[in-house]
This record gives sequence, C-alpha cells and structure tokens, in this order.
Amino acid sequence: MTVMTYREALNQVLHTEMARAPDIFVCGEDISGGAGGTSGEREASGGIFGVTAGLLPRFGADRVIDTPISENTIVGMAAGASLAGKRGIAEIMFADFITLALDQMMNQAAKFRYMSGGKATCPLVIRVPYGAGMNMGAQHSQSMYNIVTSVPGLKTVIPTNAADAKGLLTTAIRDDDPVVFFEHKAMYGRKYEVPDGEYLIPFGQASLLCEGDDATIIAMGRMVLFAQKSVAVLKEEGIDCDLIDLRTTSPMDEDTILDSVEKTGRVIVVDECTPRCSLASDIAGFIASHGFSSLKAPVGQVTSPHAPVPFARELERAFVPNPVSIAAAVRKVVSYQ
Amino acid sequence: MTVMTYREALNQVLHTEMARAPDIFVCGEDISGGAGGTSGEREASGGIFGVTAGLLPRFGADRVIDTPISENTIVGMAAGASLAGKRGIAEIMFADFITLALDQMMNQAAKFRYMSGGKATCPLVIRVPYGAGMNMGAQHSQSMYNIVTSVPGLKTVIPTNAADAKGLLTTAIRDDDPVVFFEHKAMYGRKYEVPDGEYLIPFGQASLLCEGDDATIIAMGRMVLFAQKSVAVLKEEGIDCDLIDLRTTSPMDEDTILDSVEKTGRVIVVDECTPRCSLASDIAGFIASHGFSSLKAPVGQVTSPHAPVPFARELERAFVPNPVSIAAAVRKVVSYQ
Amino acid sequence: MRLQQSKEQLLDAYRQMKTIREFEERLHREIMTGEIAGFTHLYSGQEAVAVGVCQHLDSEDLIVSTHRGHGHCIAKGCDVIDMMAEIYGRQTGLGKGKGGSMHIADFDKGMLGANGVVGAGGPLAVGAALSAKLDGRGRVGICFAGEGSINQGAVFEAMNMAKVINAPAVFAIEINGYSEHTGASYSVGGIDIANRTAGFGLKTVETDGCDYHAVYDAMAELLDHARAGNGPCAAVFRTTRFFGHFEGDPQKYRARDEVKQHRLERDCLKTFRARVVPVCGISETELDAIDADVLALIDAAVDRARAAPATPIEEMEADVYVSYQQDQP
Amino acid sequence: MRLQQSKEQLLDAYRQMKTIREFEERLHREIMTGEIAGFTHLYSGQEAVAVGVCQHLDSEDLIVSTHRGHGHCIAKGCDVIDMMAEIYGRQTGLGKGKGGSMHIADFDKGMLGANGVVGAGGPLAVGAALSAKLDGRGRVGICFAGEGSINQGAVFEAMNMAKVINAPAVFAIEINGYSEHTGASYSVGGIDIANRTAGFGLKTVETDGCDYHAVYDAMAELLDHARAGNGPCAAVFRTTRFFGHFEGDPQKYRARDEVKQHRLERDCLKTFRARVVPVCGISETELDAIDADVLALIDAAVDRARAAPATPIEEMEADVYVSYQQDQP
Ligand SMILES: Cc1ncc(C[n+]2csc(CCOP(=O)(O)OP(=O)(O)O)c2C)c(N)n1
Ligand SMILES: Cc1ncc(C[n+]2csc(CCOP(=O)(O)OP(=O)(O)O)c2C)c(N)n1
Ligand SMILES: [Mg+2]
Ligand SMILES: [Mg+2]
Repeated sequence: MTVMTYREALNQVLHTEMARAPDIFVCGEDISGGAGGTSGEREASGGIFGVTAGLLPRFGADRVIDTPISENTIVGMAAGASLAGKRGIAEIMFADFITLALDQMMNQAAKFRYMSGGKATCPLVIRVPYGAGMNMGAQHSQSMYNIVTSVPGLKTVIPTNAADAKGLLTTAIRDDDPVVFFEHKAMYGRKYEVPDGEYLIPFGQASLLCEGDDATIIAMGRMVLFAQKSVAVLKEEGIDCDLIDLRTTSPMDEDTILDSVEKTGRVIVVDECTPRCSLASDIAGFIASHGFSSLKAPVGQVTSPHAPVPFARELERAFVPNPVSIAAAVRKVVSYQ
Repeated sequence: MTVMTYREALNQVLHTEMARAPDIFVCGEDISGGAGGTSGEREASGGIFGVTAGLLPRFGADRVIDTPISENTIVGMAAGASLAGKRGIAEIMFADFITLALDQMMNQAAKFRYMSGGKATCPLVIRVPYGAGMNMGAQHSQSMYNIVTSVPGLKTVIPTNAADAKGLLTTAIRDDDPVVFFEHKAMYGRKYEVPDGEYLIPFGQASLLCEGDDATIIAMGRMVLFAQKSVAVLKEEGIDCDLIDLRTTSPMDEDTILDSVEKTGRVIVVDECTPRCSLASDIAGFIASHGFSSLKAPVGQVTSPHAPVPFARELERAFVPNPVSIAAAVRKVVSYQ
Repeated sequence: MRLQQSKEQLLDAYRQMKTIREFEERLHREIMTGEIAGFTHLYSGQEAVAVGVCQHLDSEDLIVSTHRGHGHCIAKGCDVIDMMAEIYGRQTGLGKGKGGSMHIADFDKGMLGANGVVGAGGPLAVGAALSAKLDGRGRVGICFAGEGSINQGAVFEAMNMAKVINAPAVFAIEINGYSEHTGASYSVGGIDIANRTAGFGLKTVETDGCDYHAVYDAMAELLDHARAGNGPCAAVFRTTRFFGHFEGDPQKYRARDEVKQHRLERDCLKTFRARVVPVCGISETELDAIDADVLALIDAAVDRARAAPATPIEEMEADVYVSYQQDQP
Repeated sequence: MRLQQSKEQLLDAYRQMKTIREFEERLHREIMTGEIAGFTHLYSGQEAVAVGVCQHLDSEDLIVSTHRGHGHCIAKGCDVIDMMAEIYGRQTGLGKGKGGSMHIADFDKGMLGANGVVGAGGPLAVGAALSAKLDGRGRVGICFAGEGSINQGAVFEAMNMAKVINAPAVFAIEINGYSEHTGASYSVGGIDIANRTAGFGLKTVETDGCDYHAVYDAMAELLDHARAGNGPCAAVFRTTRFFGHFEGDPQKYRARDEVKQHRLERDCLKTFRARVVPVCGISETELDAIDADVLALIDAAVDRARAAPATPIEEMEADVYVSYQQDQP
C-alpha cells in the first residue's frame, strides 16, 4: 500500500498502462500544455487538473496529443483511432462539455459494435472531471453521468477513492468497450492508501463500505464520501446502515443492491445529479420493480434540485446533497411505519 | 372539430401562430427546401416530414429560414434570437441529432434565465421528430426525451394525437421558456378530430384516457397508442385500467399519477426509451418515493432493451414495446399477490 | 498529366464502377417492391469518385463513409453479396441486419463504416489517420464527405485537427449539387469549398468527379503528400447524383431534365469507355463481358439476400458490448 | 486613415479602458484574499478591443461575450457596482450571484452574457444578429471570441450560418496569444485566422488590438458594412493578456519577461495617452482626474460587494423557469 492522492493514482495508471501498451495514446486540451508557448516549456501544465502530468516527456507528442478546443473531434478522433486498432484515452476538460461531444459518444462510439453485428471493437476511454463544489458555476459543475449511463453501448465508471481510481482506470483502459470515466473535481487532492502493483477492479461490482441492518444507502462518486459521514453520525444514534458504493453505474451491480434491500427493507439513494431521470430515480425505479417485496418504506432519493448549479458559495453548498440532508433522509425512511 | 392528421395539426398551428405574431420565425434544414436548386421551386419540400409546408411562400425567407447542416448552430441561433426579443422555432430533423446541439440546449438556452438571476427570457421551441418503427436504424430512431426531461430549465412535450399536437404546440410557442417538442415520426400521418379555433393545452396536465380500478398505465408519445390497444384487450379479460397520457414529461403531472396509483395500487409505465435513466425508471422511482403507501405490487416498466435500435424489420419490431408486451406486463402486475 | 495505368487496373476500375452502378440501379427497382425497409441513399452517378480514390488504396488503408455509402463500400472491396444482405436486413449481412444501408462497415476491408450522421465521419477519419500515423507504415485515412457536410462543425474541426496533429488524412469531398433538397450554392454561403479547405491549411485539388482519370490523378498527388507525412489534404470533386436524395424523393427542387441530361453528358461509365477504347488496348467486347458478369453478380446478390434468414429475435440484445457482466477482468 | 473623434468621446473611451484595467487589477488582488469564489479570467491588457468595438454601439446593439467577459461588460455599459457584486456572488449582483464571473449578463445594456463554454457564443451572436436583421433598424450582433475558440465547430458553423442568412454579425476575434496554456500558433494549425474568416466569406480586417484607435477605425469600416445589410464581418485583433489564463495560473508556458515587456510596450492605456496628449486637446491632468475617479469607483464597488447580502437559500430554486406549474395558459 502507498498513500497517494486520487490525482496521483490516476496519473500512475496512465504512466503504467502507456508504458505497457504502445497502442495507447491520450488526447485532450492542455493535457501537456505549453505547445506554441513562449517559454519553450513543452509540458507546462500536465492537464488542467494535473492528471496527465509527465506523460509528454516520457511518451512523446505522437502519443500525448494536445488538441485544439474541439470536444466533438477529440472524442471522435479517439473513437476513430480506437476503431482502427489503437486504444484512445480522451480527456474532456469538464463533464459539462460532453454536450458538445455527445454525437461521437452516443451515436458513434456506443453503436459501432452493434451496427456492425458485433464486428467492431472500440476500446476507448473518455475521462471527464465532473461535479459541483468548487463554485465554478452552471456550466462547469454538472454531474452528467445519468446521461451517459442511459446510453446502451457505453460503460460508466465513477471511482470514489484513489484505490478505486487505480483499479477502475486500469480496467477501463484494458476493457474493449467504450468507457466514460467520471472523476470528481473536488476529490483530486484527497489522499488514500492504494494497493501497489497491478490492480484491477471488475466493472459491475459495487463495494459495500459498511454494513448495518436498519437501512441501505446507495451512492456513487463524491456522494459516497458524504454518505460515509452521515453513516458515522447515524451510527451514534443507533441507526446502522449498509453503504453501497456502486463504483460503476453501467454495468450496475443489481445483486448487491437487491441483497441489501432484502436485508434492510429501507433504502436511500444519494446522487449528485438533478432529480429527473437521474441515477437516484433510476435506482429507486429499479428497486420498485425488482425489490418491491422487500421494501418496508418509500425509497428516499437525495439529489440536487431541479435547477442549474448556482455560483454563489452559500447557494452551491445548499444545492448539493450533504451529510446532513442524507442523514435526514435516512432517519425519515427508518422511522417510516 | 375537423378531422386532420397529426402533421396537418402541427402545420396549422405554425401558420396560425406565425400570422398572429410577427416575432416568430422558424429555422432548420430543408424546412422549405429548394434553395439553390435548379428547378427554381423555392418551396420544394416543406420540411422532410412536411410539417413546415407552405410557410415560406406565406411568411418569406427572412422568417422561414432554410439552414446549412449545422445542428448546434440552428439551436444556438434560435436561442440567441429568442434571448434578443424574438420567438424562435427550430427544427432538428431527427431527435438523434440533438446530440450535436445539446450544448446550446442544455448549457445555454436552459440556463440563461437562472444564470441571470431571472432576467433572461428565452421563448424558444425546438421541434424534434423522434422514435423507432420506420427501420431507419440506430442513428435515426432514438427517443431522447429522457435526456431532455433531465435538464432543469427545459420543458418537454410529447403529444400523442393531433388535437394534443395542436393544443400543446400552441402553448409551447406562447410559453416564455425553452420547450423541446417531440413528434413521433410514425404518427405524422394518423388522423384525428381536432378542435377548431384557438386551442391551448396547459403543460403539466396529463390526460386520463380511460378509467379502471385494476391497474394504472402511464405512457407518453407513441406508447400511448400501443397502451390503448392493450387496454382494449385487457378489458375483455376483465382487467380495467386507468390510462394516463402524460403529454408533458417536464413539468410532469404528479397529482394525476399519484391519484391513480392510490386508487389502483398497481402501475405499469410504458416508455419507448431504453431502460436506464429512462422516463419509465424516473416515474417508477417517483412512485417508489411518493406513492409507496398505495403500492400493492412491483411497478412494471416496459421499455426498449438496453441496446441501439436495430435496422432489420423483425428486430426493430421486437425492440419497441408493443401492445402484447404491455398487456403482459399489466397482467403480471395485476396478478401479483 | 495523365498517369499510366495497366490494362488490368483499368478493367478492374471499370468493373468496380459498373458494379456500383448496377447495384444501385437494381436497388432503385427493388425498393419499389417494398421488400427493403428504411432509408436508402443511392450513389449512382458518383462512381468515378469512389473508384478513382479507392484504386489507390489497399485494405490497410482506412476509409470512413457517409449515409450514401454503397459506392465507397464496393470500391473498397466489400463483398457485394454480404452488402446486399445487410441492406435487406438479413442475418448474413455485413452487420447481421442490425446496421442497414446507412451503417454498412467491413473492418477487414478497411471500411470503417457508412454513417447516418452527416459530418460525423470527419473526426472518425482523423482518428483513422492518427492510427495510421502512429503505425508509421505510410497508411492513410480517407474521409468521404458530401458538400452538405462541409457546413457541419465536426468536419471543420476535423480538418483543423488533422492539420494540427499532422495526420495523413484526405478529405474526399463530393459535390453532387445537393444536400437533401437544398442546392450547394445556398448552403455554403456561396463560398468555394476548395477555398475553405485551403483556409484550414489542407493541400487541396479540385477536379471533375465524373471523370475516373481526373479523380485518379488528383488522388495520386494528394496521397503522395499524405503518405510521406506531409499532412492532410482535400480533394474536391464535382459530380452528380442520378437519383433522388433518398429513394422516394420527388426531387421538386431539380430542373425537369437535369438528371436526363447528366445521364447523357456526365455518365462516368460512358466517359470511361470513350477514353479507354481502344487507346488502352481495351475493346468494347471486354467491357461488355464485364457488364454481363456484374449483372449476374447483382442478380445473385439479390437472390441470396431474399433467401437469407432474418437474424433471430434472441440476438436482438447481443453485440451491444464485447462484455458487460461482472466477471470481466 | 484615422477617424475623427470628439474630445468627449476620447475621454469616455479612456475612462472605460481605465475602468476595466482597475477593475481587473483590483480583482487580481482581491482574489488572493480568498473572498471571491470560483474561476476568474481577467481581461487586463485587452481593454482597447472591448472599448474600441463598443464605442460604436448603443444599448440596442447586442454583444455576446466569452469566459473573459468583464471588459466586454464594462465597455457595453454594465454597472460596475452590480458586476462586482455578481463576482462576489451577492444578491445585488447582476445575476443575484447565481451566474458569477463567467455568466454576467445585462439585457438592458444589450449584453447577452459572458459564457463558460468556449465557442458557444458564436451561434448565439448569429441569433442576436438575426433578431437585429428581422427588426430592420440597422442594429448588429457582435461576437467576441478568443483565438482558441476559432477551433470550435460552433464558431465555424456560426460564421457560415451568418453568411448564409446574411446576418449583421461581426466576429471580434481577440488573439491574446494563448488558449489556456497552449500558444495560438499551435492550436490553429499554423494558419492565419484572418484567412479562415475570409474563407467563410466574411469581410475581414486585421489590426493591432492594443491600439484603441486602430480597433475603432477597423470596426467603423466593418459596422458600416454590416449595418447596411451587406452581411457578416470579422475583425482580428492582436492583443495580449497581462495575467494568467485564470487567476492562479502559474504561466509556465510563458517566457519569463513576456508580461513585463508587454506591460511596457503594449499597454493600450499608455499608447492612448501618448497619442491623445496633447494633440487632441486633452491634458495629462484631465486623464489623471479620470484615473482618480475610476479608483474611487472600484473601491466603492468592492466595498459595496463585500457589504451586500447573500441571496437567501430559499431562492436557490427560483428563476429556473418563467413558469413551471400546471396553471399556465
Ligand atoms: C447531423 C445530420 N443532420 C441532418 C441529416 C439529414 N440528412 C441526411 S443526408 C443530408 C444531406 C447531406 O448532403 P451531402 O453532405 O451533400 O451528401 P449527399 O446526400 O449529397 O451525398 C441531410 C441533411 C443527417 N443525416 N445528419
Ligand atoms: C467548450 C470548452 N472547452 C474548454 C474549455 C476550457 N477553457 C476555458 S478558456 C479556454 C481557452 C480559450 O482560449 P481563447 O478562446 O483564446 O480565449 P482566452 O482565454 O485567450 O481569452 C479553455 C480551453 C471551456 N471553457 N469550454
Ligand atoms: Mg451533396
Ligand atoms: Mg486567447
């Protein structure tokens, strides 16, 4: 085990995998930075969040491609190359901008295999920093993984700590399907113990972070961190929860969800998305259809409100689900008669 | 009442509203057709589905704008003009192509008002032919309204007959918020009685198409037509259903849903979307959270499978929910003990 | 300058063009029977472009096509029998009937796919060219594109991207006069397309797309440039479309005799015959024999497609992913 | 050719440029205190562009801005007190603190908004120009755009669309040398931006964006063209950015002394002073007095912003729609 940040874990995987497999390339805006600058420093930023640092000097500009601001083409180029024998890792600087690349994600990469009757493979990874909490305003703070999860042909991964970041990114890169990989911007600097050596986490396997008989909390991404805080508070009140970190929302670990619901009968889903057609509603709906006989209370959904992400600190803080609102939702469900 | 097709009802509204309000314009690819052609016929198609026929000769090329193939800019231009005092009606030829325009829909039009603290108004309508059933393949057959419904700041409308098409499109055009208007391609030619004169249907008001105590079927768009067929079959078996046509999915008529669920305790949601983060799961989740105490059985979700829309006739027919699969789902829910 | 081509090559080029023509003319008739579902866009009239371009390519070179893709497929070597089966939506089709006319692909032949989204091929072709560049074996990625697509942001971005990363991408732009029901002169703001591609820094040539030899020569020059690592190029071909935008299009936007006249004056097969017989040692008889072969092939393709089974419903949900379950790595 | 401007106008232009400069220099200091949240992109160095363009406009003309929008706002007449409050995220801000620095808008002033999505302003500006065109009163829509955005499909499409519909749109392109951490020469494939805009059929001029008079004169010519209904235009301005891409940027991509030297040699305020004193009947004292006014205004803006209340949490979900309930029509 080594202690490192979420950012470092991701960076380490990129280094390791690119060294292992020469068919991997990365592309995106400013992923090395400095091209065409006046200092001559060709690796001036290593990605705006530092995740791609050190790749350019090591692997060269052919495989570490700084691009113009052209999101649709960044994804499309990576998809085309991945269809043609390479393994592309594209970065979209903010998840909000997948709105510009959605045709290449949803109509192209996601559908190649199906439309060709199973002949195409497109082993593409699209990394997208997402989420609110840094006062970046309505166009730089969205979660977006509900949209990606909805698309047949794409896989959706949302690691919540550095160990999972390592295990899941490694799996994503070696996976033969297009994977969209969500990294919460507020988590890059957080430190965790990370397993040394090769480490892969299979997709579709949730992790049960703690166990309890009173309620099931299902969460993903940064919401898992907040749910952990709620769990600690609730424990002191005598409420013991299963906390399920989904890790991947497509494929989704339905068995772990249903097993826990069977045990507790009371569920809260915590999701940073806005409410409509969210992961929260998706999972609540799944349970209503497949776990109904176990349910003892209404399914609690804790999401952001049906509004854009506000800029001001006070408003944004109130916008995102937080440990207090999660705990309140759990209490409500637990006390339901 | 006059009998007319869904297409004619839409066309009539466009004519009436453009004649009424000079600030309205329409834009899209081939919405009149013929520009730059060799026949000199300047209105050569009136829209690929004929919905905008006759507008060009009547209102002129300034207000009836044939555009290049540039979906993002079609929506963005209409949004910008609508922010600047006009009322734009943009057509995206196939719903699948909103993937190209999503930034202008989701990050721009939907958020102007909020980001300006309530000062902006953007009275924009985006018309999008959607849906499967015409063997157009994976990139011309998607439903997409789940994605639009998820976006705070947008309204989502899905009329299922010509009368509703008239009433809802009129409301959409006069509404001061951005509205995305979904028209099922397979419905354009269907005939219905349509009220004469001015006719508006408020958003957020579902229509209860038939009543019964045994189960609630909730549907939208073309699925309503299929559900009607199932209802007739089920009636003969002695199963009586409430059939709710949502008409708008954002805003959504929560009261009508909950009232019906309270009465029947058994629900099926029918949705042409693929299953994940669909309207079906959204509504099932809503009921699990807000109608739980009334529920007597698992919520049935009838959707397309988690796959792209296949081309071949046999496959596409099996892909889309149909009266048989809907009826089977109802029977299952009704017989649940 | 006219490049020297062997008799074999010329006969092969003729066979390809003729195959495309007959494939499409036959489809035009078959579609009226109602047996073929969906949206079909025919390539008749534009054969010299697909063939003049693809004669320079082998299966290692990659092409990305459009919604009007049958010609590109045939020119790139896709099996006509398997293509027809796909268009009929059968299990034996190139995509098991899951793709259809607008999505035919054959990766073994370096044909990365037709595409229902106008302009989407631009970025994909740059990706194909990037793959070629990384391999360093002089391969190229070709982007076929209609002039209507030269209004789509994706295509502009792709040209720029190809230039920035110095990819061996060639944009083969077919000006057939229309994008759906709108004339070319309208949708590009009256601007010369070759001007635009040059504005993105692409080495550009413009020529007659109804003349196989002109296309062939132009591509020779561009491919030399791209294969040598000198960056992306564009070829702008003026051509014509013998049928409507899609089958069923009443073509009200077109002058009454336009197609008739183009079939008379701008038929690439006629032009080709007139040019190669007899100066290249090719006789009418030889070409007639090819015609007969081709007709027999198309007959066989239609017969086989009609007789082929549908893909079983049980396979409807297959082929979405390589793998999707928990037991992956 | 140098256009004649009245003394009042020149003093006003100076005041605007100085206001922008001091607004930004002060923000640069205030941001370090941690009191201002989020992402802030400063406009210092580019003032002559915003002001040289907007001096030709009144509140009926419409502008669409970028993520680096403070200068455009001030030049278009937005209230500095209300802007500062917005950047501080307060209830008295132009957007009640819901928008923030990247989303400031003031519709009464014809300022349709800063924008966090690079390139998204292109289509919006064409829409604004379309609205102006439909009104037929000679108004225009201006699209401010950084050179980095001239790689975004939306902007290419917008230029083409403006040409096709003959909209009175002017693209004011500011080449400040960088898009984030990448130099301009890299991201546009080494191609001249003015070449490109011309390739889209836009009447194009290119000039020094650090020289107010050059900007003013160039815009005069283009606006005459656009207002007269002769179609869209582009102005390409070479300018410089005195701070990092956003506040906090270590600027490792920049030569050590670049900013220092640009502040010495390419400061539009200095250039302006040198040019107008005393030939235009303007004295240093008059300009100094403006400087003092401006500093006082900025002080007031910061004080007022700090003292202003936050928007109550209860209003968090307000302002999403004009109306959303069932009781609508
Ligand atoms: C993104 C997108 N927008 C619109 C369409 C509808 N459409 C199909 S083909 C076409 C015209 C394309 O014209 P061009 O590129 O010249 O190709 P051609 O049909 O002439 O071969 C249009 C508008 C589409 N398929 N994709
Ligand atoms: C669609 C999109 N992609 C990426 C970004 C991140 N980003 C913000 S500003 C910027 C550079 C813009 O450069 P330029 O247009 O030259 O404007 P400048 O910052 O120089 O004013 C980038 C890449 C963004 N905001 N939007
Ligand atoms: Mg064409
Ligand atoms: Mg710049």
